[in-house]
Amino acid sequence: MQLPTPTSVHSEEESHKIEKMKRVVRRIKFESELDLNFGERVADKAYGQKLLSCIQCGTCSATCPLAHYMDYTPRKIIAMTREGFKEEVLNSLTIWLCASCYSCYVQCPRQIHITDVMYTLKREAIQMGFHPKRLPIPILAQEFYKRVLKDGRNTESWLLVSLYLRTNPFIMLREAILGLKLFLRGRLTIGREHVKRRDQLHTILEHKKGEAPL
Amino acid sequence: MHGNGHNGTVRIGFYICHCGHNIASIVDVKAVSEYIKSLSGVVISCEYKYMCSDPGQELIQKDIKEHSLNRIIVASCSPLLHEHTFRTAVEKGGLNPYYFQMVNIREDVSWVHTDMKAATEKAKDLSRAAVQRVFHHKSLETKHVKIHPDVLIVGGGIAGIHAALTLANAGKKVYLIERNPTIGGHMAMFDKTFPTLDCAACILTPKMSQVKNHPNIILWTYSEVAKVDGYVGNYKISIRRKPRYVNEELCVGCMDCIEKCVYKEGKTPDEFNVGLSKRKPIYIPFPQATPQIVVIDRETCIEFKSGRCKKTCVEACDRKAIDFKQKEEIKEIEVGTIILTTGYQTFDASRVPFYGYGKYPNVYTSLEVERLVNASGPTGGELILRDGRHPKTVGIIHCVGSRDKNTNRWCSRTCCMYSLKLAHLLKEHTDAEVYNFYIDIRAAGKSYEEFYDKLLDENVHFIRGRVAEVSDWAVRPSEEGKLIIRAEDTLIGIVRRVPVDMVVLAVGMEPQADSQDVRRMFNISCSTEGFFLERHPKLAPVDTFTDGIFIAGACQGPKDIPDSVAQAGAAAAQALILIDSGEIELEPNTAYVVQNECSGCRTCLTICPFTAISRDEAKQKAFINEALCKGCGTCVAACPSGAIKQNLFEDEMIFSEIDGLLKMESPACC
Amino acid sequence: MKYLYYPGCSLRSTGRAYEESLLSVLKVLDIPFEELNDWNCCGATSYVSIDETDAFALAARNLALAELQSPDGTINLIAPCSACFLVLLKTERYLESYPDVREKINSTLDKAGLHYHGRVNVRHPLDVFVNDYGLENITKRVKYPLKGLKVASYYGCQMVRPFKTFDHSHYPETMDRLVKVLGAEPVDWPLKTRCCGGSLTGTIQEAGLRLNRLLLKEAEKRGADIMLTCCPLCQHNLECYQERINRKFDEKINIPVAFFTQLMGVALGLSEKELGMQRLFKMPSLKQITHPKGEMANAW
Amino acid sequence: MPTVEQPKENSWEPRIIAFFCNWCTYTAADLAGVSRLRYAPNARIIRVMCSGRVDPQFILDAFSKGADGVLIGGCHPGDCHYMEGNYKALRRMELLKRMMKDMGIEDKRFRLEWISASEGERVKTVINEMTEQVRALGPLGLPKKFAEWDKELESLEHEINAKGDTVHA
Repeated sequence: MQLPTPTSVHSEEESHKIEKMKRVVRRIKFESELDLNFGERVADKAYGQKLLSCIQCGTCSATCPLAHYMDYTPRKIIAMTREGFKEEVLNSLTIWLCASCYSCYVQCPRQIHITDVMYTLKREAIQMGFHPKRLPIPILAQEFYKRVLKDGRNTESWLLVSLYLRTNPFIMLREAILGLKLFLRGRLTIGREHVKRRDQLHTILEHKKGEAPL
Repeated sequence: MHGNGHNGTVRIGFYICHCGHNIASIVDVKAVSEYIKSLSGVVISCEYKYMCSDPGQELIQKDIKEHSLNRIIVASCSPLLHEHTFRTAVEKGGLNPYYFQMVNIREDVSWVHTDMKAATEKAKDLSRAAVQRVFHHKSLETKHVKIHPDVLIVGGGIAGIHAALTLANAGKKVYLIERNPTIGGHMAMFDKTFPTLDCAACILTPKMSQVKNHPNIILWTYSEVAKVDGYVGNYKISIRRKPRYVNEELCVGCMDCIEKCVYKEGKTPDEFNVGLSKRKPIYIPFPQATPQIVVIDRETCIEFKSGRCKKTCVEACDRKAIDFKQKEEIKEIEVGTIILTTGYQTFDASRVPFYGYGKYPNVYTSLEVERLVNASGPTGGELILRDGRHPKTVGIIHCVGSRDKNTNRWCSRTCCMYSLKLAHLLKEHTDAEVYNFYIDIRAAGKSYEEFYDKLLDENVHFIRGRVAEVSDWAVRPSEEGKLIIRAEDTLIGIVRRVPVDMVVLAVGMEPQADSQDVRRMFNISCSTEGFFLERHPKLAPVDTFTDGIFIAGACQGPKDIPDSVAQAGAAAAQALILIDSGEIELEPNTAYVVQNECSGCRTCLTICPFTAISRDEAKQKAFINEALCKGCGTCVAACPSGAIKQNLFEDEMIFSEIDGLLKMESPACC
Repeated sequence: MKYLYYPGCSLRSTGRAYEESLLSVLKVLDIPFEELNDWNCCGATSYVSIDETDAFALAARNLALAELQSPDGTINLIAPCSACFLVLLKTERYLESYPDVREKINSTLDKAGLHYHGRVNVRHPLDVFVNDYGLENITKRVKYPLKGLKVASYYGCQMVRPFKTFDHSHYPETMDRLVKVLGAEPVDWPLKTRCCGGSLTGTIQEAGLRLNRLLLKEAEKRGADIMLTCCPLCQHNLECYQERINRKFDEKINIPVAFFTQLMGVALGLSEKELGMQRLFKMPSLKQITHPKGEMANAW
Repeated sequence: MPTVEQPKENSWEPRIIAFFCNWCTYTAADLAGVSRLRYAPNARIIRVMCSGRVDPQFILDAFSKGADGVLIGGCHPGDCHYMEGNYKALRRMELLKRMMKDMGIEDKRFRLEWISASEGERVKTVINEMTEQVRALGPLGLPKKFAEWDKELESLEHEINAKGDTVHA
C-alpha cells in the first residue's frame, strides 16, 4: 500500500505547528519527584488546616474573576499543593494573578482560606526565588515593601517609576500620558510621603527577617 | 478495708477480653489479668479472645459452679452494648445477675488511646475499681412492666403509613397522627420515583386508602401531639385535634362547597403545589387526599376575618357538614409504644443567594419541579416556566444546601438520584438539553448505578463542578435573555459559562424546623445536625435511648423511599417485640428509703421529677413508689440524712469505685 | 461619638477627590472626627506577599496608635480605602482569633513601646453614614435630590469580603439604599462586587483591562448614567483606563466614575471644589439635578 | 496525635475522676471510642444514671483521695433523660464550687460539662483541655495537705493540752 503523497508544500505556519506537535513533553509524575508533606506545611502557615479537606468542587475557580487567565485554576493549585507538586505550584502564574478579592474564600463549601493559601504560596515563591525575575507582580510587591519599610507610607508615583525601571522601562513611555493627566489633576505628587516616627516603625519591622522556607 | 460483712465470703471471677485485636493490641491484657489476680477476693482472673462468644459465656458459667464464684467482672466493651449478655450468662450460671459488673476497656480505653503503657494502667485502675465495687453488690429482682398493646405513630408520610399498616395487619391498634389535613407527606408530592420511574401516586394512594379503611387504625389528621406522660409500656398522650370547621363524620368530600366559595379564584399559595398555584380558604389539598375531607383555613376565610361572609359554602353542603363553631379538641389516649416518623423539610434555597432563587423567576427548587412535571400539578404536567416560556436548556445544580459548611454539612443522599430522575423527566417532557452540575454522583443503591448509566446514554450532560453563580449577566449575544450558570468543569479543568432557560436547584434535606421541640416532648436525643438520634448507629438504628420510643424515616437522617419503608418496618417490628412479649424488664435501679434513717424533712419530695416520692404523714417518713421511680438517683444525692439509697448505685459502691481508681499509684497517674 | 480617621496613602494621591469629598461631607453632617496621628501605610496586598509578620505588625502599629490617641472605650476607626479597610480589619480579626499571631505581633510592637489591646473597630465610611448617622437623617439634609440619575453602585471586593461586617459578601445593598435616599435611582446589576483586578492594571495590564472592561460595559448596558465607587483603586482603574480599553478592544465606553461621597456632597449642596470634582477625568452630567424650586445645584 | 498521649517516665500525670451520666455523656464517650478519637488517658470514668446522682461528697472524696481534677458530664439543659436532674446537679455544683474555693481547690480542677450523646468530639476536647489545665496547675496533693493539717491540729491540740495542763496545775 502506498501512502498518499502530499499535494502541496506546507505553509510556514503549518510546518511550525507540526514541529511544535513533534516536540513531545513528558507528562508523568513520579512519587519521588514530589514534596509529599508540602500541603501540610502550607496549610499550617495559611491558617488553613482545612486545606486538606478540599473536595475539588471547583467553586473557587468558577467564582474567580481571573481564573480565565491562570495557567492552573485555583482548584488545581489546591490539589497540587495537597499532593506535593511544589515546583509547579511555586512556578505558576496563578498565584500572582490572584488579586485578593476573597470571592473563593467566602464561597468555599469547606471554608478553606484560599486567599491566605495564595499569599503563603507567593511568599514561598519569592523567598525561594521561584518567580521569573522580571514578572511585574512580585516586583511591585517587593518595591512596595521596600518603599513602605523606608518611609512608612507609599507614594504612588515613585512606586510606579521604580516598578517600570525594574520590569520594562519602555512601559514608562506608554504610561507617561496617563501620568501627566493625573498630575494635572493633582492626583500624582512628586514629594515623598513619610511618617514622622520612622525610628519607631523601623524598630517594629526590624525583627529577624524571613521565616524558614517550607 | 472492704469487709464482706453481711454478704458472706466474696469470691470474684475476673475476665478480661481481647476483643480480637481491638483491646489486646493496646492494653496488655495479660498484665491486667495478673495484677487483678493479686487483689483480695479475686479467686479467678483470666483472659479470653472473645468473652461475648458462646465459649466465653460458658467459661463464666462453668467457673461459677466449679469455683463457687459469687461475683463476676468482665472487662471488655461498653456496658451499653453487652451488659445484658453477660448478666444473662451469669444468671444461667446460677447466680443473681446483679452480682455482675462490667468494665469498659474498649470504648473508654483501647479505642481512644495509643500509648500501651498508659492504656494498660488505666485498664488496671478501672478493673480494680470494679473489684472493690462488687463487694457491695446485692441480689436484686428484675423489674417487669406491662406493655399496653396500642401504638402511637406520629407523622403520616410514607414511613408512618408503612409502620401503621404493618402493625395494624399484625392485629395491633394504631393511632396515626398527622398535623396536615392529609397523610401522604412528601411522597405524595413527587411525580415519579427513582430508579424504577413508577408513579409515586400510583404506589402511594392505595396504601393511603388502606390506612383510612383499616379497622385497627385510628387516623387523626390535622392533629398534633400536645403532651407526653408516662414511660415504656404506659404512655399517656394528649392529642390536639385542630378544628377544620368541617364535621368529619358528615363530609363526604364532594367538594361542592369549594366550588361555591365566595372566592371565585384561589388567593392563597397552595401548600401542596409548593406555591406554584393558588387555593381557596376552603380546600382539599389534592384529589387523593386522605381522609377526603375539606378543611377551612381560618387565616384566609372571610367569615373568620369579618364575620360577614355570605357563607355560600354552608348553603352548598346538603349534608350540613360545615361548622364554623367547631372547637379545638384534646384527646387523651394510652399507648405502650411510640414510633416517630416526622420526616424532614427541604432546604430553603434562598439561603444560597448565589443561585438567584427568588430573584430570577426561572430558578426552581427540585420540589417545585416535581409538581411542575406532574400531570395533576399546577400546569397539568406541561412544562411552562414562570415567564410563560418552554425551556430549551435546563441546568440542574446538585448539592444545594448539602455538603457545604456554610449551610448544611451533610450529604442529603437522595439529591443525586432525584436529580437524575428529574433530568430524565425534563428531557422526556421538553426534549431540552439538560446539564447536571455535580460534585460527586452518589448512586449507591440497588439499580441506581444502572439508572445513572441510562441517563448517560440519554445524552444528558454531566459537568463535574459546583456552581459558583447563576446570573443574568450576558457577555455574548448567545447568552442574552438566559440564565448563565458559571462552574468549573473540573474534569476538563476549565471554567464554563452555560446559558440555560431554567435552573433546578437540588435542595437538600434537613430536620423539621420544630424537631428540637418534638424530641424534647418525647425525651429523645438529636444528633448535632438536628436529626433524631438512634440508640446505636449500626445495631439499633430505629431504637432511641428512651425505651418504647422508635424512630423511622427521614426524621433520623436523609433517606429515600425504600430506606424509609425499610426502617418503618423495622420500627414496627421493634414495637411488636415489646407488645407481644407483654412486658419489659427494667433495671432494678430504683431508689428506696431506709425508714429509720429518714428525718421526714421533705427535701426529696420536691426534687423528684416523677412525683414518685410521697410522705407518710402518720409515720412522718418519705416513701418511694417503685413503679413510678425511674432510677435517676437525684433524691439519693439530695437526701441530707443519707436515708435514700439507689439499687445498683449505692453510695458505698461509688465510694469504693473512687477508692479503686485512686488508691494505687500508677506510672500514668503519678 | 468621635471617629478616628485613617486616610491611607491613596487618598493623598490618586484618590484625593475621595478625601476631599469625604471630609466635606463629614463636616457638613457634623460628624466629629480627627485624623490618626502619624499613621503609616496599611501594607495593602503587597506586604503580606512578602512577609506576613511584617504585614500584621505594620497594620497593627496603626491600631496601637489609635488606642494611644483615644484612651477609653471602643474606637471607631474610619478607613475609606477598601484595601486599608480590609488590611486593618483582617489584622484586628486575626489578632483576635489566633493567639499566637497576637502574641508575636504584640511582642514586636512592645519593642517600640506600643501595644494593641483589641479596642479598635475598623469602619468603612459607607457603614458610618448609613448605619451610624442613618438614612433618615441624611434624607433630612438632602438639598438637591438627584432625580432621574441612574446609578450603578460598585462595591468592589475587599469592603465586603471575606468578613461579614455590614452587608452581604456578594450582593450588598447599602450603597443602593443610600443612592435612593439621595433621590437617584439605583441600577440592579450582577457585578457589584466583582473584582476590578486591583493593581493588575499596572502589572499584567491585559488581564486588568479586561476585568474593567466587563464591569464598565455591564454598567452601561444596565442603563447607568454613572458608576459610584467606595475605593480609590477601583475608581482609578474604572475611570483612568477607559480610553485605553476603548482603543484596545474597540469599545465605546463612556461613563463617569465618581466616589459615593462626591455624589452625596452634590445632593447635600456642597460645591464642586469642596468635592474635588475637578480631579475627575469625566464630569458626571448632572444638569437634571435641580432644586425643587428650580434652582440649579450650586456650580452645576 | 495529641501531645498529651505520651506520659513521660516517672513524671507526674494528672489524675481526673469523671462522672458521666448514662444517657448523654457516657454514650458520647462510647461514640468517641467507636469513632476512634484519640484523647488523653488521664480521666477515669464512673458511670451514673444521671448527673443528678452525683453527690457532692463523691467529689470531695475523690479530691481527698488524690484526684487532681473532677469532671462531671451530663445532658444539655432541657435534654435530661430524667427531665431536670442536670439542673439539680448544676445548682449543687455551684454551691460546691464556693466551698472548694475556701478549701484552696482551684476552679479549673472541677468542671461540669453538658455533652450530648452525639458529641463524641466534645468528650475528646473537654478531657484534653482539662488534662492540660490540671497539668498546668500541678498536683493538688490533698492527702498530703490533710496529713499536714492533721499534724498541725495534733500539735495544736498538744499545745492546748499542755497549756490546759499548766492551767489545771
